Amino acid sequence: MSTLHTVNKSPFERGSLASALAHALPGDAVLLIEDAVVGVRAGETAAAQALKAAMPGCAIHVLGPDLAARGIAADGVVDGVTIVDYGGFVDLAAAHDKVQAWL
Amino acid sequence: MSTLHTVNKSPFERGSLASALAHALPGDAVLLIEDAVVGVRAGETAAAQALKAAMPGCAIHVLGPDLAARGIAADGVVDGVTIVDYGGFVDLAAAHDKVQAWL
Amino acid sequence: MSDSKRFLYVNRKAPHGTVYALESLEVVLIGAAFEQDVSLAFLDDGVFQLVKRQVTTGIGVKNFAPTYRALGDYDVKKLFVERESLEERGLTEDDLMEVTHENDDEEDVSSIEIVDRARMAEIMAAQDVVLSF
Amino acid sequence: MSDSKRFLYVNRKAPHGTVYALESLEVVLIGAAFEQDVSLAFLDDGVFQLVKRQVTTGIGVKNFAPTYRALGDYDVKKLFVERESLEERGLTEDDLMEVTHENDDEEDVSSIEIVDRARMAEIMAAQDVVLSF
Amino acid sequence: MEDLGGLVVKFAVVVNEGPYTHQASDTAYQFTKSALDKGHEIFRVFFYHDGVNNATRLTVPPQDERNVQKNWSELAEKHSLDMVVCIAAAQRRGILDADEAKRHGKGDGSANIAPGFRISGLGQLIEAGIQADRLVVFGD
Amino acid sequence: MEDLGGLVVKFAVVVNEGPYTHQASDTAYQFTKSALDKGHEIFRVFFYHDGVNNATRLTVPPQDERNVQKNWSELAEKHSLDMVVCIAAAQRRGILDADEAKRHGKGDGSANIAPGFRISGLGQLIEAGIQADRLVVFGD
Repeated sequence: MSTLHTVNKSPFERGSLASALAHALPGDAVLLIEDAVVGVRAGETAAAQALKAAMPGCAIHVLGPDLAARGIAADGVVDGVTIVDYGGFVDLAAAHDKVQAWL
Repeated sequence: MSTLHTVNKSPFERGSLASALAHALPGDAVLLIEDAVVGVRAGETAAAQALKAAMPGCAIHVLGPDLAARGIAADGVVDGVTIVDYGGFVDLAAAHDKVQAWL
Repeated sequence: MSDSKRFLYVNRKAPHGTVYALESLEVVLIGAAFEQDVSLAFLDDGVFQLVKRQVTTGIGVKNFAPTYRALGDYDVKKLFVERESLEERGLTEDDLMEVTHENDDEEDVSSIEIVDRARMAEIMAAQDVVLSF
Repeated sequence: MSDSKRFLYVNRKAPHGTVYALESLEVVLIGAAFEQDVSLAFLDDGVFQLVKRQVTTGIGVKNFAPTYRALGDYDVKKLFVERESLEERGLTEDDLMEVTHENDDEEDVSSIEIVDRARMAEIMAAQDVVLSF
Repeated sequence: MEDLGGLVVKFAVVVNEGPYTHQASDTAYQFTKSALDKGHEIFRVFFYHDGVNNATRLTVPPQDERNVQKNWSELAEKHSLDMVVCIAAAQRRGILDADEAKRHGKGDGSANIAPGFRISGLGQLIEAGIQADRLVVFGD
Repeated sequence: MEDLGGLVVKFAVVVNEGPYTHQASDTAYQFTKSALDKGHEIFRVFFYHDGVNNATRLTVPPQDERNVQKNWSELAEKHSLDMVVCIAAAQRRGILDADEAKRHGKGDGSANIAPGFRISGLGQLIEAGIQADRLVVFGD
């Protein structure tokens, strides 16, 4: 049983990304959408470090249209993070046994 | 020119209390309302420590009706924090030159 | 597919400042009639929902906290509370209200189980449907 | 009381995930007609509002970011951005869009001033009216 | 009413969130009521963002819950409060008075604004900031 | 439409926030549209909390902005979507159909529910969780 965790809040202002990462199990995936995408910008931020630390066990995805809306270039995201479109979001939801939203 | 800063979000989930305290000047006051009141519970929490560190320069108040709604007893708040009712909120707003909400 | 599923209601928000806790509870009560396997998770600020002695007359809003205590009557018996979330907020089990249900021997037993974060992650992983509010 | 006051608009939220940034900007534009002393503060996640190359076609919502660049035409000339907020988010001044206005010598000069947290606190303290969204 | 010793403050109140979902409207109501009880003046209550949703006459909350819209309407009636709903925010969210309903062809009886509220522009918010001694914002 | 090789998934979508203020409704719409484009099934879209506000026919957004309610109504029309508005949440927030408007004496023409939406109980949410292969929640 694997889970797709969705996070939609900025990790600089809210605890939801940290909480999602702390509860994701190996084989799970995390998808950052809406304001959460500001956390995947490459750099020495707390959010980038948290994502890097999580990635050995957990795949990290980010919604491309939300990235573009926040002015983040596709080549400006943390290494290893996969960019998906809405269709990719649907595929991820279909590929995991359930979806858990961290609102 | 002194300011009454209002904070209405839990400091365990949001950055607004930390940001308000970081921008309050000596002589200012901070009033915690709504969900922010969970931060004034006495104990070894990060929120309690932040409030204690701020208090030499800045008066900290909390809205009593919101405390009661969250099951926090009047004698269970961080030392030095003053409990006010809605009338006290009005008095604080009147006593300072302006009110700044940290939403 | 079987018609019986494991439902988890995830509560991560403080009560009263927003309506999510109240309206989530309304879903739990309605959902109880569907005879699924129901669990409630309280973590992060959601642990404040179970703090005892909530008195809301001063803020002029309805106090729904007593409804948690009635969950046993609806056959909702599994309330998991995360230990780390409690500790970070300076809370202990003693700060939480009593929520009980009758076991097979007609004894009142607590519906609240304090679990650590690793166990909470396992509980979440074992569900079929997760409703977050 | 004088009819001229110092107005500060405080922006602490990221754009697009919520409407606050857009609707705040609408207040600033309307407010410009009242000839008060107007400043905008961008701190915490509010600094993301000024990041350049925002393209919103993919999410199907209107892109209001170009409106910031028009603020100079409305005589809104003071945009204060907090340095610590930028740094914590891995941003530098180069990541921000250009917002300019014409100075008395008819030269285009930047309306954006990066200030440290202590200076931001002083700017806030000096206002008569603070509108937070 | 308390004796203020002549210290009457003119407040403006801004409500940025709708009823029930956030406590902001309730807190703003309690603040406004207390200020009036203390003999202060409320220059205006301005409803912006989702705050415009406080002005719908169509809510039917459960019997044992407070009625947020009614609380505001009754307070306005009692104290002749000026309660202004931002027109731009209201159009996005579907709050209309009779004129607006007609102008946008929404059909007879569609107007859903409650008693005591009026729809006007954002200039009323700026004016409140200029005219009032203190502006207090309630939101999320 | 993509070839799914027979792998059609039955989704249920939950929308917990209203239009414009939060992006949740927009994201849910894009997700639902993409799922349908890929040949998946949408068992139901359930609107809860402030999500019920997506169902008002009275919004008049600016010409250059998307119309969130219309987006949903048109998607429902095209794909025969079942879009359910929670009655308890709708009563708190003033979303009514003709029956509800009449029952609560709100006057002729007061019904403000938009085409494609129907008002029903929370049981419809639980049923969606039971019947769908995946339930996806969008909110704040």
